[in-house]
Amino acid sequence: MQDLVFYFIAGCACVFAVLAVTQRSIFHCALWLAMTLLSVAGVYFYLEAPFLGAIQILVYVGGIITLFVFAIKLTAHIEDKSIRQLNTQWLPAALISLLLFYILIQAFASHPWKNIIPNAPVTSLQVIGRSLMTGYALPFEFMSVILLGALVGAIVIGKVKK
Amino acid sequence: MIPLLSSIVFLPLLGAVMLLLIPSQMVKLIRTVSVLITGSVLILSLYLMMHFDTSRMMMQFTEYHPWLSGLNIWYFVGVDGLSLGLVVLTALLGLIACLASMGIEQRVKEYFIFYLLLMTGMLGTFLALDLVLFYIFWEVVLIPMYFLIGIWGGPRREYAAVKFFLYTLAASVLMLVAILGVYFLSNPHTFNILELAYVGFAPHWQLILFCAFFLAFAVKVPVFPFHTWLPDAHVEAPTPISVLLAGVLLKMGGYGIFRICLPLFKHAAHELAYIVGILGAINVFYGACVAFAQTDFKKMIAYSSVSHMGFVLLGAASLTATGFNGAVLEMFNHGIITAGMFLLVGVLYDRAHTRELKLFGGLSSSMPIYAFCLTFLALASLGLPGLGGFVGEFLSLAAVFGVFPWLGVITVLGLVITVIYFLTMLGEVLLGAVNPKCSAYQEMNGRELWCVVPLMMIALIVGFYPHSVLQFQEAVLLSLSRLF
Amino acid sequence: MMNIAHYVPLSPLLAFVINIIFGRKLKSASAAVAIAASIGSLILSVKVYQGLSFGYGSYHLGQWLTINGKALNFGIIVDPLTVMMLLIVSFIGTLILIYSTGYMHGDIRYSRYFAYISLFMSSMLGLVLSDNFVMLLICWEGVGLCSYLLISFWHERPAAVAAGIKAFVTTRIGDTGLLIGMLILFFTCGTFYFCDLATVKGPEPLMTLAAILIFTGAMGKSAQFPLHVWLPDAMEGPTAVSALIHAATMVAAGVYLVARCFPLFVAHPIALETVAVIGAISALMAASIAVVTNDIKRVMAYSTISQLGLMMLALGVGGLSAGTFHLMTHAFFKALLFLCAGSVIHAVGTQDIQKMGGLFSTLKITSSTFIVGTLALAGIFPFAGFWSKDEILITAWNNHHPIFFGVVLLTSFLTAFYMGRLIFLVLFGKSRSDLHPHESPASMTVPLIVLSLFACFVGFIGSPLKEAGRMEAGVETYWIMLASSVVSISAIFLAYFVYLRGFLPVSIRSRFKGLHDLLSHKYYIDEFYDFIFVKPCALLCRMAYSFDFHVIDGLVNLVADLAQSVSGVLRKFQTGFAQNYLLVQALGLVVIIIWLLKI
Amino acid sequence: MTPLGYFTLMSAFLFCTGIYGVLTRRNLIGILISIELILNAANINLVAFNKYLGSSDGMGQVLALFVVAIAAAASVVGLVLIIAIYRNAKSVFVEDFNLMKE
Amino acid sequence: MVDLQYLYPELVLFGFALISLIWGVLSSNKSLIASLAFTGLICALLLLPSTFDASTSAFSGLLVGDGFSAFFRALILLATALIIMLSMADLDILDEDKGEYYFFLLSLAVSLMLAVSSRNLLMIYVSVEAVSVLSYILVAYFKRDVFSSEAGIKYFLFGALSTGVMLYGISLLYGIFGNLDLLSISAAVAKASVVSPVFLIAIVFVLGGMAFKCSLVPFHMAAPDAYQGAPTPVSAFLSVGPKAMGFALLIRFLFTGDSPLIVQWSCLAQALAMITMTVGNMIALKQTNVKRMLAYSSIAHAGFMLIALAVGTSLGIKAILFYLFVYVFMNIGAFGSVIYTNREEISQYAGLSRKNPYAALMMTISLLSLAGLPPLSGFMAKFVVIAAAVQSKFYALAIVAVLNSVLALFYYLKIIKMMYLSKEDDASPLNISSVLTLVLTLTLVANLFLGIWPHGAIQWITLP
Repeated sequence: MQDLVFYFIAGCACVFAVLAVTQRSIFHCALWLAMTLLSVAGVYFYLEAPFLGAIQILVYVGGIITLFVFAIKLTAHIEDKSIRQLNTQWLPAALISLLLFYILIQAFASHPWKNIIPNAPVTSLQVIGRSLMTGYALPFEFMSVILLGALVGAIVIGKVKK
Repeated sequence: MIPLLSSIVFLPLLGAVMLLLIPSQMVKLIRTVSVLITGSVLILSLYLMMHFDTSRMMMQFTEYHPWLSGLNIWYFVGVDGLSLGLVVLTALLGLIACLASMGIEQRVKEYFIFYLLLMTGMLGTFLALDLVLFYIFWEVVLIPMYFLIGIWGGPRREYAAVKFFLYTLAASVLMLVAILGVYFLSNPHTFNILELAYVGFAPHWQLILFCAFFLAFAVKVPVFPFHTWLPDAHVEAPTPISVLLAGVLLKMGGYGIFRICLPLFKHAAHELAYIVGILGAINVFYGACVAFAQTDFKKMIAYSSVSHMGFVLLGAASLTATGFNGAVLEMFNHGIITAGMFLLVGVLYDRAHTRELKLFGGLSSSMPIYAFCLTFLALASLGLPGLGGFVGEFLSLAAVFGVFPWLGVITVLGLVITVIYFLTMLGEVLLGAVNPKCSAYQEMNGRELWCVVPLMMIALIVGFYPHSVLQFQEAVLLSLSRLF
Repeated sequence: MMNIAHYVPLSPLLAFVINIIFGRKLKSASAAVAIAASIGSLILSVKVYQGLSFGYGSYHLGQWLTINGKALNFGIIVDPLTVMMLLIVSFIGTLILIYSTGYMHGDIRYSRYFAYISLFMSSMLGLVLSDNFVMLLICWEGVGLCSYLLISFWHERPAAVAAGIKAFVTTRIGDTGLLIGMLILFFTCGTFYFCDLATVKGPEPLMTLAAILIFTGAMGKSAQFPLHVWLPDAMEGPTAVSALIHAATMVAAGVYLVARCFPLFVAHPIALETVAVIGAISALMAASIAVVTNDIKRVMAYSTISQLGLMMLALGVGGLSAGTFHLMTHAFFKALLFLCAGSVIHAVGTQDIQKMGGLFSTLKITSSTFIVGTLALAGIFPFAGFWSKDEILITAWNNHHPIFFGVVLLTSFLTAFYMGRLIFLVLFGKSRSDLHPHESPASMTVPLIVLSLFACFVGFIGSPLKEAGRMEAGVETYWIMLASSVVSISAIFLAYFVYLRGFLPVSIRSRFKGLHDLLSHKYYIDEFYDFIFVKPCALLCRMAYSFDFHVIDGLVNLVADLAQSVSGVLRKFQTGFAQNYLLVQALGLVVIIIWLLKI
Repeated sequence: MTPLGYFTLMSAFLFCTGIYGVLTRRNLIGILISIELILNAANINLVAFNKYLGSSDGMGQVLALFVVAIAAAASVVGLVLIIAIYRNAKSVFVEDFNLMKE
Repeated sequence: MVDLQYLYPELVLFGFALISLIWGVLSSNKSLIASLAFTGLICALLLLPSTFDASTSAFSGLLVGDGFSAFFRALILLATALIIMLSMADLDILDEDKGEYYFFLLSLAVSLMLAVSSRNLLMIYVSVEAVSVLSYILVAYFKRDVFSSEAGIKYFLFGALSTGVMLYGISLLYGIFGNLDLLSISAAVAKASVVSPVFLIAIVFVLGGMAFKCSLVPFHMAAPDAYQGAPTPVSAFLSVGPKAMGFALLIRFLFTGDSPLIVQWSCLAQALAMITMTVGNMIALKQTNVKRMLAYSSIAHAGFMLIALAVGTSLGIKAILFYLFVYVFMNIGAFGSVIYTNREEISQYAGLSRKNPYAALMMTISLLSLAGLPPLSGFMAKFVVIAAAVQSKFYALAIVAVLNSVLALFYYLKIIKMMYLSKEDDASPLNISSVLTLVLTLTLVANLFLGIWPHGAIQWITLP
C-alpha cells in the first residue's frame, strides 16, 4: 500500500518533470516544475523527512517558482506558443540523456542498494538542528555569504540607473 | 680571484643592463659601450687562451657552485680544448660583428641589448657543463636571435624569425626531455656532463637518448633534412647577425654532438655512426647542389654552410681522433671563413641593395680590394689547400675514408660542385663584363676592411700552420676518441 | 746534399706578397721584383743541382698535421727529377717573365699579372719539391688556382671567365681522383710519402685502383683524354701564361706526378697500361684535331695535349727516362713556340691563321725562332724533339709495344704535318689580310732567341734520368731514328704541297668533309660533355633546389599550415552557442564513463 | 517499505530529464528549470540515502537543506543574469548569444 | 575557539568585504574602497601564519590546516591582492558599484580559501557553489555590456550544470559510503576489493565539477567566452583563483589517504592532460583577441598541470604547486599588460615597442614566461612538471607536453611580433597608471627571479 503511494508520487514527479522540460509554453513549464517539486516534497514526506518537505514547498514552490514566473513575465514575448522551444540538437541530447540514464540504472542495479530496507532510526528535526549548530555550523554560517552575495549581486546586476 | 669564465659569460649581460639604463638617443655612447664590452670579452678570452694548458685534457678554469640544490642543478662551467676554440671564435666574431653593426641606424639601443644577450647565451652554451645550465643558455640564444632577425631583417624577416625560433625550439624541447631522461637513468642522479660520461646507459636507452640529443643538435647544425630554416634566417638577417648565425650558432650544434652525444652515448654513437656519416655526406653533396642552384648571394652562402657543416658530421661519424680533429677544426674554420663571406655579402648589399648574383658583374675593376677579399675567402671556403678550410675538410675526409670509403667518395664529388658554384659566383660577381651600375660602387671602407682582414689572416695561418688551432684540441679529442 | 731546396719556392712567394700588397705603388717595378725573385730561384736551383753530387734524398722542415697517429711533415725531396723540374721552371719562368714585360706592357693589371706568375712559380716549385702526396696536393691546387686566375686574367671577356672555371673544375675532377687515390694508398699502406712507394704492398685490386686514381689527377693536370677539354679553352689567357703554365710547366706536373709515382705504376701493370693507353689516345686525338684548327694558340694547345700524351705513353711503356726527357725538351720548344705565337699575335692582332701569311719578311727574329721551334717539335734532327722522341720510340720498341710504337710514329707524322701547315700558312705565302705587322721589342725577342738555342741543343744533354732507366742505343735502333726522321720530313713536305702550293684537289677535300667536320668539332667531346655532365649536373642542382624548396621546406611549412588548419577546424567547435558547449561537456562525461566502465 | 533502488531510479530519471532539458531548451529560463530538476534529483538521493543507510548527524538531510538554499541563491543570480542579458540583447534564447565564439 | 582561530584570515577578509559593501552604499567617495580591500588582504595575509600552528583539522573535520591548504590560502590571497591592484587601474570598473565589486572579490577569496582547506565533500560543495555564484556575478559585472552579460550567462549555464552534476556525484558517494569525509572515503575504497560502477560514475561526476573550475577539456568550453567577455581583472582572477582551487580540490580528492585514488585515475588524467594541452594550444593559434587567446592558453596550462597530477608522485604534487605559484605571476602579468596597454585585439599591438617600450617589455616577458622559455619562471615550472613525468616514465606525456610548449610559443609570438616587428603604429591610448606599473614590475621581478633563482620558492621541491 505504502509502495503504491510512492509509485504514484514518483510517477507523477517523473511525468511532471518530462512535461516541465518539453512543454512549449515556458509559463506552463514553470507550472509543471512546480508540480514536480511538489511531488518531490511528497517523496520527502514519504521518506519521513517532513522538515525538508516543508522547506521544499516553502522555498522552492513558494520562492523560486515565483521568481521564475516574474522572470517569465519580465521577458515578455517568450510566452508565445508559436515559438519553438527545442533547439536543433535535441536528438543528440536525447540520445545522450538516454544513454546516461541507461548507464546509471545499470550501475545502480549492480550496486547492493536495490533491495536495501531502512534499518536506521528516523532523522529527527532535533538531530538536524543540532547538526546545523554543531558539526555543520561552518557551512550553515557560510550559507549566509552565498545568500548575501546572491542578494547583492541581484541588486547590482538588476538595478538600472536611468 | 676573479672567476674568469663567469666574467666572459656575464660581461655581455652586464653590458646589456648598462645599455638598458642609457637613454636611447645617445647612440654613440651605446655603440661605444657595446664595442668596449665585446672587446673586453675578446681580451678575456684571449687571456684564457694564453693561460690554457694544452697538455691537459681535463676541464680548466672550472667553477662549481650549487645553484638550485633542490633540483640538483649546479652552476658548473669549465673550458677544455673542445670549447676553447669556439669560445675564442665567439668572442672574436662577437667583436667583429659588433663593429659591423655600426651601420645599424634604427632602434640602436634595442639592437645592442639583444646583441649582448645573444653573446651571453652563446658563450654560456660553450662553457656550461651542467645539462640544465647548458639547456638554459642554449634556449637563451633563441630569444634575442628572434628579435635581431625579426626587427632588423630583410623583407621576409617575420617569417624567417618565427621559423628559426619555432624550428630550433621544437627540436630542443625534446632535448629537455632527454636531459631529464639522462638524469633519472643515471645513478646517482646527476646533470653533470662530466659525471654522466662515466654512466653506462643501457643500449636501447642510449639509442633513444642519442637520437633525442642529436635531433636538437641536428637542427642547429643544420643537418639535412632539418636545414631549411637556415637559408631563410640567413637571407633575412642583417649582416652582423648572419655572421654570428653562421659563425657561432651553427657551431653550437656541432659542439653539442661532441660534448654530449659522443661521450655520453658511446654505444649508440657506434651503432649510429654510419647514419651520422650518411647524413654528413648528404649534407656536403646536397648542400653543394642546392647552393649551385641559387641566384641569391646570401642564400648561396647559406647553403654552402649546410654543405660545409657536413664535414663536421663526417668527422664525428668516423669516431677517430683524426676525424674529431677535422670536425672541430672545420667548425672553427667555417666560423672564420663563412663569417667573412657574410661580411662581404653585406658590403655588397649596402651598396647595391640587392643580392641577386646576376645583377653584379665586373666588380673587380671598380672594387679591387673587395675582389681580392672575396676571392680569397671563396677559395678558402671551397677548400683550397693552403687556406683554413682545407685542413679541416681534409682531416675529416681522410678519417671518413678509413671508415666509410663510399661516403668519402660522395663527399669528394660534393667538393667538385662546391668548386663550381664558388667559381661561378666569382665569375658572376667579380669578373665578366662590367655592369654599369656596379662601376660606381665605393671601394670597401676601412671599417669594412678591418672586419674582414683578421678573418683572412686567421684562415691563412690555420691553412699553413693548423697546429696553431689543433694544439688546443688534440689532447682532449684524442682522449675522446679512445672511448671508441 | 744541402738543405736549401726549400728556399727555392720562397723567393717567388715573397715576390707575390710584395706585388699583391704594394703592386699598385710599384707599377712597372713589380716586373723587376718578380724577375729578381725568379732569378733568385734559378740560382738556388742551380745550387741545389750542384748539391746533387753530394747525394740526394729528402728532409723534413717540421710537422704539419697528425693523421691517424702518423705525422705528416713539411717534407722536401731532392733528386734528379726534382732538380730537373726546378731548373726548367725557374729558367723558363725567368725568360717568360722577361718576355712578359714586353708582352703585358700597358696592361691595367700589370703588377697583378706578375704577382700571379710569381705565385704560380712558387707553387710549382713547391709541387716538385714535395716529398709527400699531401704537400704535393696543396701545391698542386695552388698551381691550379694560378692557372685559373691567369686564364681569366682578362676577365672582361666572358670567354676568359668561362675558360677559367672550366679549367679549374676539370682539373679539380681529376684532383678528386688523386685525393681518393692517395687516401686509399694511405689507408692500405699507411703512407703519404713518395719514398715509400717503391716498397709498399697492398691488396689488389685496391692498389691498382689507387694508382689509376692518382693517374686521374695527372690526367686532369696534363689535359689527357678525357679531361683534356680545358686546355684549348685555357688559351683565352695571355700567351705568355700559356707558354709558361699551359705548355712548359704546369701541364707537365701530371707527367711529373706519374714519374714521381713510377714505382707504384710499375708494380701494377694494369695501371701502367692505362697510362699508356690514355697517353696514346690523347696523343693521336689531339694531333688530329690540331690539323684542322685555325686558331694559332689552339693549335699549340692541341699540340701540347698530344705531346703530353706522348710523355704519358712513354711512361706507360716503361720509359721513365724517355718520358722525362721528352718533358724537358718539350718544355723548351713548346715555350718557345708559344712565345713565338705570342709575338706573332702581338704583331698582327689576330689569332686566326687563315688571316695571316707571309709574316716571315717582317718578323725575322720571331719567324726564325718559330721555325726552330717547329723543327724541334716535329722531331727533325738534330733539334731537341728528335732526341727525346727517338728515345720514346726506342723504349716502345724495346719493351715490345709495337702498337704504341705505331701510335708514336703516326703522331709524329701528324705533328710534323700540322706544324708544317702552321708555318706555311703563317710565315710564308702571301698575306691574306691587310695587316701591318711589326717586330716585337727586344724584351720579347731575346727570350725567344735564348729558348731557340735551347730548342736546338738541349737534346744533346740526354735524359737527366739516364742512370735510372738507361737504355743502350744499340746499332739496331738506328733504323728507328731514320724512320722517325723520314716520317717527319715527309709530313712537312706534304704540308708544304698542300698548304703552300694549294696542291689539294677539291674532290679530296669534299671526300674528307665528314672527317674534317668531326675533327673541327674536336670529336664533339665538348658537346658530349655538355650533354652528359654539364647539363645534367645543372639540372640535378636545380632539381635539388626545387626539391629542397618544395618538398623539404614544403613539409616544414606544411606542419605549420597543418597546425593552423587543425586550429581552424577545432575552433569551429567553439560555436558560441552555449548549449553546444553543454552538449560537449555531457558527451565528454558519458564518453569518459563508458571508457572507464569498459576498462 | 519501498526498496532504496526505486528512489535511485527516480532520481536518475529526474537527473537525466534535467540534463536533457539543459541541452535542449532554447529558453534560458527553461534551462534554469531543468537545472532545478538536476538539483532535486540529487536531493532525492541524499534524503533517501540518509534514511536507508542511517546517519547519526542526518548529514544527507543537512546537505539537502543546503542544496535548497543554494539553489535559491543560484536561481536568483541566474534569473538576474537572464534579465540583464535580456536588457542588453533583447532575447532569452541561447542561440542568440554568440558574439563570442571560435 | 581553536576552530575559529583557524578562520581568522577569512573572517577578517569577510569583515573587510562587508565594510567595503557598506562604504560603497553609504559614501559617495569611493576612491578609497580599493585600498580598504587591499588593507583587508594584507591583514589576512598577516594573520595567515598564525593559523599554521592551529590544529590539523577544524570544524569536526570539515577543514584541515595542513601545509597544503596553507599554501593555497596564501596563493589565493596573493592572487587576490594582485587582482585588486589590477582592478584599481582598470578604467571600466571605476565607474560604479565599486564597493560591491570589492565585496564580491573579497567574498570570492574567502570562498576559495574555504574550498581549498576543506576535506569534506559537503563543505567542498558549499564553498564551490559560493565560488560559482560569486564568479557569475563578477563575470557579468558590466551589466550594460552585452559581452559581459553573455559571458556571465554562459559561465552561469556551464557552472550550474557542472555543480549540479557534481552534486549528483556527491549524493551517490554519500549513498555508497554513508559519509562525505574524504579520509573515510579513501579508507573505504582501500578496503573494497572491487570498484563498483556507481562509484566510478560518482567520481567522474565529482571530478567533472572540479575539472570545470580548472577548465580541463571537455569542461573548458565556457572559459574562452567567459574570459573574453568578463572585465579583464576578473578574467585574470578566474584564470588563477578558481583554477588553483580546482587543482587543490583535485589533489585533495585524489591524493587523500594512504591509498590515493590517483592510482586508478592516472590513465584518465594523462589522456585528459594531453587532450587539454593540445586542444587549448591548437585553438589559441588562430585567435585575434588577446583575452580569448590567454583563455585558451590558460586551458593549455591547465593541461600541463594535469600532467603532474597524472604522474601521481609527491614530486608531481610539488610541481603543480610550484607551477600554480609561478602561473599567478605570469598570467597576471599578461592580463595586467592587457589592461596597461588598453588593447584587446592583437592587431592593436602593432608598434607598441616604440610607443611604450616598458609595456611591450612587460608583455613580452610575461608571454615568454608563459611559453616556458628559460631563464624565466615559466621554464622552471615546466621543467619540474616534465621532470615529474620523466621520473615516473611517462615519456609520451612529456614529449607531448614539450611539443605543446612549442605550439604555444607560436601564438605568444604573434603578439610579440606585433609589438616589435610590425612597422605600423596603432594610435590607441594606453592606460598608464602607477599601481599597474607596480604590479607589472612586481610580476616581472617574480618572473625573472623565480626563473633564475627559484631557490627560495623551490626548496621544498627536491629532485630525488
